[in-house]
Amino acid sequence: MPACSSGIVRSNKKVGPDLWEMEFTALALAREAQPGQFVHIRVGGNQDPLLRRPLSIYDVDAGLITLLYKVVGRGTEILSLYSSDQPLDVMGPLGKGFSLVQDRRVLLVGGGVGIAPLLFLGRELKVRNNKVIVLHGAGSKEETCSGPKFTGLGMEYRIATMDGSLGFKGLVTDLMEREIDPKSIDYIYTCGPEPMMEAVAAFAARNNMPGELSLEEYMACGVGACLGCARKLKASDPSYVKICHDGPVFPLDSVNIAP
Amino acid sequence: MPACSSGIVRSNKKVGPDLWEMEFTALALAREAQPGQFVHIRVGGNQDPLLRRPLSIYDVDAGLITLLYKVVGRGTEILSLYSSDQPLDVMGPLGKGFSLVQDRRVLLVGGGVGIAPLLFLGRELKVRNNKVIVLHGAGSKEETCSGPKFTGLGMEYRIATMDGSLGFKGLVTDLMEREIDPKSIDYIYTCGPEPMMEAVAAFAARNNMPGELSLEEYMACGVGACLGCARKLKASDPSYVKICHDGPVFPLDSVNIAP
Amino acid sequence: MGLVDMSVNLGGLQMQNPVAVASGTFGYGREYQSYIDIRKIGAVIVKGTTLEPRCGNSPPRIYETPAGMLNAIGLENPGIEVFLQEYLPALMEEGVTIVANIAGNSVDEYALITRIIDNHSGIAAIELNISCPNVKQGGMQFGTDPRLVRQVVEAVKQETRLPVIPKLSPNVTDIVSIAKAARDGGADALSMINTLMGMAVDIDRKTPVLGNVFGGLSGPAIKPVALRMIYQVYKEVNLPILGGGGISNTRDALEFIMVGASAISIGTGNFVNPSLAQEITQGLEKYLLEQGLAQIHDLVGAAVQ
Amino acid sequence: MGLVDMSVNLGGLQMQNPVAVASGTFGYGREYQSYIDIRKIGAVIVKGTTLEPRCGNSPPRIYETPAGMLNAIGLENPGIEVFLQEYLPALMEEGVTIVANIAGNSVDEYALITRIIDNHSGIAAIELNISCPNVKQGGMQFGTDPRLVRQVVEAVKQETRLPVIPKLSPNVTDIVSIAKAARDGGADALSMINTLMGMAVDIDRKTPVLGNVFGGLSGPAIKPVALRMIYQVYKEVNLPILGGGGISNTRDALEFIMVGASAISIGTGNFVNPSLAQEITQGLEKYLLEQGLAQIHDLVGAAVQ
Ligand SMILES: Cc1cc2nc3c(=O)[nH]c(=O)nc-3n(C[C@H](O)[C@H](O)[C@H](O)COP(=O)(O)OP(=O)(O)OC[C@H]3O[C@@H](n4cnc5c(N)ncnc54)[C@H](O)[C@@H]3O)c2cc1C
Ligand SMILES: Cc1cc2nc3c(=O)[nH]c(=O)nc-3n(C[C@H](O)[C@H](O)[C@H](O)COP(=O)(O)OP(=O)(O)OC[C@H]3O[C@@H](n4cnc5c(N)ncnc54)[C@H](O)[C@@H]3O)c2cc1C
Ligand SMILES: Cc1cc2nc3c(=O)[nH]c(=O)nc-3n(C[C@H](O)[C@H](O)[C@H](O)COP(=O)(O)O)c2cc1C
Ligand SMILES: Cc1cc2nc3c(=O)[nH]c(=O)nc-3n(C[C@H](O)[C@H](O)[C@H](O)COP(=O)(O)O)c2cc1C
Ligand code: FES
Ligand code: FES
Repeated sequence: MPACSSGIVRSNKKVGPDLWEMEFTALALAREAQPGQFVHIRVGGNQDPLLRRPLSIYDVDAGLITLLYKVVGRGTEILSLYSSDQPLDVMGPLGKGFSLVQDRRVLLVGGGVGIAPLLFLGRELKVRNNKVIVLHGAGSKEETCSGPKFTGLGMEYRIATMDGSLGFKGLVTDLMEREIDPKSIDYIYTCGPEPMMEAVAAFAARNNMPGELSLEEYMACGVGACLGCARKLKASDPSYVKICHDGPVFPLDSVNIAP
Repeated sequence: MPACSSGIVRSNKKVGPDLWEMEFTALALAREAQPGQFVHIRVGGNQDPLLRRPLSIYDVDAGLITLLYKVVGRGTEILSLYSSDQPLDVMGPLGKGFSLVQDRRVLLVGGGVGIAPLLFLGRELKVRNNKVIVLHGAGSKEETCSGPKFTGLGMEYRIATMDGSLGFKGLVTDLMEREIDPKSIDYIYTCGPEPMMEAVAAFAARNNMPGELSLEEYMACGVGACLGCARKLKASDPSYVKICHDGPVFPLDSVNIAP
Repeated sequence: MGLVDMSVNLGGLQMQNPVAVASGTFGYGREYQSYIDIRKIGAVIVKGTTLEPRCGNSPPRIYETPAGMLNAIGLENPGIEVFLQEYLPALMEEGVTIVANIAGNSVDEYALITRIIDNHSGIAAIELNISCPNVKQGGMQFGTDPRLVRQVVEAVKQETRLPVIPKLSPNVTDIVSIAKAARDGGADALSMINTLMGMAVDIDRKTPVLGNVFGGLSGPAIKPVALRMIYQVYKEVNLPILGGGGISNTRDALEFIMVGASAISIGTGNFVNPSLAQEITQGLEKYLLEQGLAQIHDLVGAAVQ
Repeated sequence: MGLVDMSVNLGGLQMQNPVAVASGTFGYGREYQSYIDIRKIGAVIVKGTTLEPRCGNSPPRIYETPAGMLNAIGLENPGIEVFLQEYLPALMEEGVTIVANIAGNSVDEYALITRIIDNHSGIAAIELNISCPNVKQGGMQFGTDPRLVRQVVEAVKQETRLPVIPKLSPNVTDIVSIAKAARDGGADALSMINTLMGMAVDIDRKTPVLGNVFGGLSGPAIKPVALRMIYQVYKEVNLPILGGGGISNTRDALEFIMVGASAISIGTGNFVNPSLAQEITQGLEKYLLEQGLAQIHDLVGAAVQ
């Protein structure tokens, strides 16, 4: 059962340009977390910024939860100032995570910091005897700190950088189209900028491949109480899903990203 | 000329229960500061807390400004989290400080953290060939960190603690009444809780002794622009002074503290 | 408990303690069940309900502002029938004091929803949302015109013996005249305040942030306005007040009580700290003990001059 | 400067750039002289001035609230004659664009102050404070009643050729009708918004914090309300708007411009950062350059749908 806990920060370090990795302990949270779920963090203790900030669970290992986050505004900036042993006001685990396939050939496609939920996912997929290929799109080499973590867990990790400083030069979806033989993949998971996920969804649809993606919306409550994080998965849908409660993970084919 | 500068914190350490001492450099500020003046500090960088916090100048020595502050709320709490080398957004020096007498026998009476402006004052009074006796009222021994600083500058420092853990047991004004021979004093300066300053003012009036005190009010601008820190010095006064601009220091006999 | 009496009778609504959770911020109770013992909450005011189901406004629906947030949910709800059949029973099982929050397009619709609720058991009181600024047909016009306020309250009162608590909009020139109109219509208590109407701009896209353009401002930012309006109404109108707007700790709750609120409601604060209602209840109890007061009522209006 | 045109003509008030400092937050200009080059400010709107001197409200006059502050200064000022004789000359010497802000107890008093100003040189425009919530006799009633707004503006317009800029109170049900009344009275531009009426409680002393009980809420907390009102008025009323309320950085300023403000004013932000007006002017200029826009006017109302 998710809860509001006082985690304890174990480390918080810069791992790339504006990119930070935080480790904290929160036992119940670590025990229950599923890949694709998120935590909801109160940064600072003042009235501004007021609302919690949602962050995906990047990894869970032996009671230690890891986050990978990009400093994009005040909330994440304050988070980057946390130091070891400081308490962390964290709710979670929240949302519906990825379904975990077994004995398959799986492709993970992550864009930017959207790589975050895919590490924990990959870890659990490896446990379930899947063959896992990870494609990661980043701006440049400096943003690819997660690479060794994926390979360390026995996944194949390929990188596309916009500036060509590492791996394929260009979009990760171009790398995908070029190097991935659809027949070699049974299932796709993706998280990242929406145009990227749209290209992944199109690739999956073309090749009749099932899969899942993870969406974002502004959030207030994080638990389905405020109806704030509403979104129509397809323009034709009669009603709105709540990203925090019905997602953030949805089947690839349930979503029509282009507005 | 006062300015808004980016000071650099050099040290920030706990020196008593809820009592902190911060050293920072800010050259122009240090050059111009006069005893009794204050600085106006923006704590944190968010919209809450919003307003600057006024703090007296505790000491100035060789370009280094020292503050002595009590953590009483969110602003001062955030201030206590600053660490060395961090920039400090500070306006000042502000207000009208103490007038500096020469070749006199001077009594300084400070209550609690009201001792802060009296150290810098004592330093400058010593330079002007005054004999300086300091009476400091505190809750307990733990709050008397400033003692050695006064004695180190050649002042006579006597302490009254409420719990008797150091020096006289009781109110500093009782210590004053008991131990200070009015005839041995030419001038009194005081800063602290208003009831204490009231007793000092009464003592001075009784003995026909001139002196000055330092007042506090909530402040917004700190420069006389908002008219927020208004106060009638005497109930019969037709108009309000502005503590930040006309003070915080006023002649003892210009103020009628009891409402 | 025991030493101090925390219970409150808010115009007929019996609450075990003065801390309610505000409509639209606590879902239907179950969403926060693993964060707080909902049976310990004074009253759970459920999400605003309309006669027919509503799918709500297009996103973005929420946005953070300095010490506050904007929301333009647009009264998304399953309609009164589905609420009573499918959502209410689970909440009733918990033994919680449940307050319905209703909104209608017309006086008749308010009356009709009320009749439906009155024929059903499990609801302890009805909060009338005459102030939701989000749905063009759903409130604004009622809450800002004293005559309409009176009409709606009268119509609703005729349909039920449950306590009727109009929730006042702060987006008015003269809150006292609105409160008086509600009283004259027969209101049993007043709930105040709802959100201030506001907006935000996405300067990168050069458009309003919210899909609905305007939204309701809530959270600590509006606390001074809420306190002021409650103070004004408490002085002039002899009805118990359920006060809220930006409450985020026990000290805030005490401010509301001292300007005249007999009970308080927590809205945005739940998002920040899901167990806030419980923490404030405990904080108030501790305060009463420390002050040697026997009941919360002794503090109501203490700061009103 | 040079590459982009930052100048603004606000209903006849010629400003070198669109950034003004708001009345009551910048004294008479000289207080902040060592923090900012006041000659670079678009317009300095001086402290509200009345016919007779006023000593203001009893303290406490200000109090911090979440992302905002309350003030109840009570229009302390030396009176219009002393202002013109003793304060104005020093400011004029700086070559600053000076806007007077006036408040009166009656329509006649507004007219009389205006006549006095009009007989004097050095003032570039008159901002009418019809909205100060602090002084019972000093504004509230004018700013919340469309007929009175129109009357005051008409009376003032008859006394001067200077641009007349009524400053609207946000404490109203329908800001558009107030704005239209101001326009019908002959206003040259609109200034909005003044403070929201609020209060705070000192729970330890069980009294209101402010000596005056109520005060005006300003600062970032009110920004969403200010933006919403300017948006509404911009759509309906064809007058240039001087927009403000909680502006604390260039992004905020852009929000105001995009909902329809031709120029902006900085109030509480000056207390937090005395050189904010200059920083925002530079920030806006940089933004225009980056966006390839020739003048600030191209952005006005860009987010209004
Ligand atoms: C389910 C979920 C999982 C996420 N996982 C990660 C992650 O693992 N790593 C990571 O770096 N980021 C993640 N994000 C995005 C992250 O929540 C935002 O970057 C963060 O909240 C920005 O906060 P800020 O205060 O720094 O920025 P702000 O100053 O508030 O805003 C900067 C930008 O961040 C976005 N943003 C702000 N608040 C929210 C919010 N409540 N919800 C969504 N977006 C917001 C907006 O686009 C805004 O323009 C996730 C978001 C969601 C919804
Ligand atoms: C000229 C002057 C010099 C001062 N010098 C010192 C000093 O050297 N050391 C020291 O510890 N304190 C000093 N103070 C008091 C200090 O400013 C307050 O304790 C501080 O602002 C509290 O801020 P906070 O956010 O921690 O507390 P808050 O949470 O804001 O409030 C706690 C209490 O502090 C007081 N306070 C809050 N804001 C202000 C304000 N703007 N001005 C005055 N009082 C306020 C109020 O009584 C309030 O109840 C001085 C005050 C003035 C006016
Ligand atoms: C997301 C959200 C949804 C809300 N929905 C409703 C509603 O359906 N009916 C209603 O009367 N008030 C609704 N409100 C208003 C709150 O009940 C409350 O009156 C307001 O937010 C002020 O209190 P606060 O500052 O504590 O949040 C909603 C507020 C928020 C933030
Ligand atoms: C301390 C203070 C004094 C003020 N005095 C006046 C005044 O004399 N006349 C007036 O029209 N507005 C006055 N105002 C209102 C401001 O000019 C401004 O309209 C308001 O504060 C909103 O802007 P802000 O949020 O940027 O401060 C005052 C505001 C403050 C904070
Ligand atoms: S964030 Fe509240 S419903 Fe999703
Ligand atoms: S704090 Fe503004 S006048 Fe003193």
